[in-house]
Amino acid sequence: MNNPAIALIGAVADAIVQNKEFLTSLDAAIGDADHGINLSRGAEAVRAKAAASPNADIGALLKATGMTLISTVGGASGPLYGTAFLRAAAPAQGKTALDGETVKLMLAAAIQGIKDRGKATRGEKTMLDALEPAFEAFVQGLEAQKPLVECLEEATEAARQGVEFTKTIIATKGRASYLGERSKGHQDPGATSSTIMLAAITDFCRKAP
Amino acid sequence: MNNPAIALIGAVADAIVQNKEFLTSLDAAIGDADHGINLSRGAEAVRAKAAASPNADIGALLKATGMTLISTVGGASGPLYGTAFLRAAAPAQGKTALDGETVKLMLAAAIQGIKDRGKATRGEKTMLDALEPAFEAFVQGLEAQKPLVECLEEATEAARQGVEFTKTIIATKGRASYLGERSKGHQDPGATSSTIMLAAITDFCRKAP
Amino acid sequence: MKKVINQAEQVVEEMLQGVVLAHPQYVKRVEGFDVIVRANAPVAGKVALVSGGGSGHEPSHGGFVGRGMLDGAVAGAVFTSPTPDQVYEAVKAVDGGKGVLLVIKNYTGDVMNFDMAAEMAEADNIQVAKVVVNDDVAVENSTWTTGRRGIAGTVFVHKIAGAKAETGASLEEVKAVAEKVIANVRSMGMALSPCTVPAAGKPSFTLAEDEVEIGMGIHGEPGTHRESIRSADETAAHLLDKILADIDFTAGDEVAVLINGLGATPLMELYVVNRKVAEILGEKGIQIAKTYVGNYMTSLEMAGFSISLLKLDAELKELLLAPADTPAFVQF
Amino acid sequence: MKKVINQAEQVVEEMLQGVVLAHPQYVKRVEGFDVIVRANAPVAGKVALVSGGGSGHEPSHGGFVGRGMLDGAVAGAVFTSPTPDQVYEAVKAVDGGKGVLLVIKNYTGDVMNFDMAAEMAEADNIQVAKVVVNDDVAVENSTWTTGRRGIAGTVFVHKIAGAKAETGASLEEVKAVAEKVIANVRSMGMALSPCTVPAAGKPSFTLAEDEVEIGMGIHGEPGTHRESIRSADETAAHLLDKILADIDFTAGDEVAVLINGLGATPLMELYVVNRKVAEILGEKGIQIAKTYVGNYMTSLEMAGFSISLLKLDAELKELLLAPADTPAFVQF
Ligand SMILES: Nc1ncnc2c1ncn2[C@@H]1O[C@H](COP(=O)(O)OP(=O)(O)O)[C@@H](O)[C@H]1O
Ligand SMILES: Nc1ncnc2c1ncn2[C@@H]1O[C@H](COP(=O)(O)OP(=O)(O)O)[C@@H](O)[C@H]1O
Ligand SMILES: [Mg+2]
Ligand SMILES: [Mg+2]
Ligand SMILES: [Mg+2]
Ligand SMILES: [Mg+2]
Repeated sequence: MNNPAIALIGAVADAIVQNKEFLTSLDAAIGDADHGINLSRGAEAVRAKAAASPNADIGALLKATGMTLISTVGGASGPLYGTAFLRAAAPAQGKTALDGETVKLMLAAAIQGIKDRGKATRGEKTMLDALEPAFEAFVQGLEAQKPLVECLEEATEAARQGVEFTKTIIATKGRASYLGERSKGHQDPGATSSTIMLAAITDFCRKAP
Repeated sequence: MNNPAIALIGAVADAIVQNKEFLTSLDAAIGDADHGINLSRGAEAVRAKAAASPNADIGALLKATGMTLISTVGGASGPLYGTAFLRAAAPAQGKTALDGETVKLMLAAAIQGIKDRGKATRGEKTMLDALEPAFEAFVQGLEAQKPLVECLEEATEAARQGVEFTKTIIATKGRASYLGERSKGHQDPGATSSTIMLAAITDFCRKAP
Repeated sequence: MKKVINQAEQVVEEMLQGVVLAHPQYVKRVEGFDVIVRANAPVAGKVALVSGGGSGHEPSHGGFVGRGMLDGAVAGAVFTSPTPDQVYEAVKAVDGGKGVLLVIKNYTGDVMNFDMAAEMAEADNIQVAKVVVNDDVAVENSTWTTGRRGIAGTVFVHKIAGAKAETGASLEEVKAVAEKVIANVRSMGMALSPCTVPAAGKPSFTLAEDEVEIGMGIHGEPGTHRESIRSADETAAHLLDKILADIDFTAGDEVAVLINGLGATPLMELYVVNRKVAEILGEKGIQIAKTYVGNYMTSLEMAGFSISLLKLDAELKELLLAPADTPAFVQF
Repeated sequence: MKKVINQAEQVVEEMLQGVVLAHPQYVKRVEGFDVIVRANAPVAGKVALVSGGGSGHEPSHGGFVGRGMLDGAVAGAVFTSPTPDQVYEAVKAVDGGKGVLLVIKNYTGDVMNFDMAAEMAEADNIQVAKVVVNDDVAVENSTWTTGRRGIAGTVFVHKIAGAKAETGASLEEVKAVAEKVIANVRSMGMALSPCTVPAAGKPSFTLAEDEVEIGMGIHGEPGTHRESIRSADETAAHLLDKILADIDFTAGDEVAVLINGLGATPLMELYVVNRKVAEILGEKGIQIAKTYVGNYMTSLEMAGFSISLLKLDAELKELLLAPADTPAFVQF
């Protein structure tokens, strides 16, 4: 298991599983109390899958991850994150290491995948409210020629602020939208899980040799 | 409503209704939590019935009371108390006042009615454990030529002791019998309601002009 | 107490009105009484079946009034046996000239009230027979008790005796098959939570968060003992063991299974129980001819379940599998 | 959490095993998948119906697999939409050559997962059509939401589209009648108590002793608002008002009524509700062609209920009253 991409997947999976109850409790407030459970089930499956077929090709690994998420998570987040990983796989096809430019393409593709699948836009209290600001911060960092880890750190920070922002708005997509005004004051579970994943990636890259 | 028998019926009904929750809670412990509810329903019906057809004939009044109990109380206590009142009606047939000897016959008939209907004997943790000792005390008082009120007071006291005794034994009749050993330590609801009725009668007679 | 009711005193009356309004093709009310009978009662040339008991066990018994099961059901106050006059009205309303079988659950109150009703009907020259169901193995059947309680196994009596009556059998024959069911059916239940009689307003007992009541009756009466909650498989095995120890089930025997919910237990959990029950019976070589899973004999909103096992012979099997068409039990 | 289960992770698997063991005459398992199909699937020459969703709504949807209703049901994790591969397997297992109709409840997850499954099946040249049920009037259908939720009214879609498919109708025809049901069915619910997702281990919300949640969904999602508990009549009138305000029901219209229990509410209370619903409809001159009362679309052990009203025309009425034979819905 010397493949760093697999180790990264493992680190992200760990972060999700550690936050299982937290994410579920967020979903209990404005959804159906399963977001952490769903993602943890997916994370365990992804980890097992990655470990079983160590693949140096990051694109192939991400594709397998996306497929696994689609077939194990269910709910809204399964197809959304699954599609995101499938789409992120394309720019990483055949690669065994990633540079900032590729990561940018991957993030852009992932976000577009979520939009295509979920038909949401920013400001509707979904994972997009974390991911789009994160992407923008990442691109700014890249343009300012900051190192990859720093770009990721700034992206994560932007995602965190996005999560804070979700507390101030009404949900208009997903299950929380049924709540109308009552969804205000609560942070979006999906935006939170996106941020947790970004933070885990950032952390991993920061500590990477 | 100058008929004292009707006033007596009313006093007994009051006592039952006042003890509705208490009797129900006793039944909750070793039965099905309805004894007070059942008897109160019957007591209200009996009161209404007696008020509607004021009848100087105590026998007729008791018969109506028994019929009303049978058709409104249900459960085990309905047929038992109903039969008891029907049987007690016979010696009182055509009477407008009662002497000790008649009351003795009435009590004996009532108890025999309960035994015929319920096939229980003393010591099985039923209303008989209050009523039979009460009857014996009443007869002793009569034989000692005590006044009727005093006989009733001693009967009530014996019934109270009978209730205490039911705490020490296992039920072998009625719903509490399903509990086996677990019925020990609890007083029998039916023995308690019998005692409450006796006490109300005693009280009424004591205060009677 | 949190219930969807109006006044506690009106709940049985309003329920009965709701039942008749919902199922006019199946049932009608005997006006002035808490009695529901088939829409086409009395059915001429057929033995009629009447059952009943306290309310709070829905769909028992009103839900089983219809072709192939009961002709009439009498609803007492919640958990309280109905009075004789009510049962008597039911008997009068359903008698089609071939007599009436009373299916009674073995509780002192039910037995006494139905007995008195039978006496009243016999005085009218209506032929009446009675059977008393006592399937609950939780309660030891020793000489010092009133015998076993009647619980969910009663539904098998309704079904099979009802099917027999539909064949045009005589009162004696219908009674005999009902008694055969009673001789061959055993049940046992457990509860996870209490229930609240509307007029009482509070639960009749409490259980700790990790505690269950084993051998629970269907009226909130305490069971045989309390214990810490165990897995569904262990609980199912425990109850089934008691049932299998009581009656001689052997390899090759055919049985019907009823996994009965007491009210608040999700169907999901009842099916988890059924999985284990079927597994154990399979291991023992006992054949399952038919399984029912659902709320048949409830105890208001109590959480818990019971298992009933009925040993079948050719006659019982044929009658069990015969069609039935009632509000709560429909079978082709 | 007090449940009759083994491990929370195994509950769906064990339930499905229990269902198949209980009802082998009705259903079989698609091995390796959380999919239940008719015992005789695929039925040649008939459009097949597949529905599903998260588990925890039993008897929805597996209980409605059988003649006259569904051909297949897909069980997701508790309250979680099933994944596309599971739905795809169901479609493959039931397709009898005339195409498959997917009956989807309107939740983002269900819509996306079923869509992906449809794409997979179409790539195999299986004809697939989809309808999305959105009967819950609690949720305003404004442009800024994902639309209404699908709740208990879905059962009418299963029943009527299932009956249509049984006539040999084409996929377009079956889809059209399903859409007609969807256009004419409205529901609204309320809850008295929360429920606990087994894997979560604790209730998803809490309600005070005198508080209820109005407009409750079927996944423990909060409703529109909380209020003090009111009488059954007031509550029924309130929910029915919302339904009647949403769709044009007029005197002389014929409707079907479903008083659906969410899990822990006794049938007694559901009938008390039905009494009021029938009374109000009667006052308005709306004819009730058929009433269903019971647990059809539950939310684990949640206490509460929903009312669904379906406006009928001659076609819908005939199909609603057509026979059905499934584990949880049998009708002559
Ligand atoms: N249309 C959508 N587009 C983007 N994200 C969405 C959409 N709908 C829901 N989500 C995200 O999915 C999260 C909920 O995921 P999850 O709880 O797993 O699914 P479900 O709502 O089916 O239970 C929400 O917090 C939100 O971030
Ligand atoms: N066979 C019997 N003989 C005499 N009394 C009995 C018998 N069975 C029960 N009882 C009395 O009836 C009481 C219970 O009455 P109640 O709660 O109204 O009826 P149920 O048990 O049907 O709910 C018991 O406490 C007991 O005193
Ligand atoms: Mg969720
Ligand atoms: Mg009692
Ligand atoms: Mg009782
Ligand atoms: Mg979900």
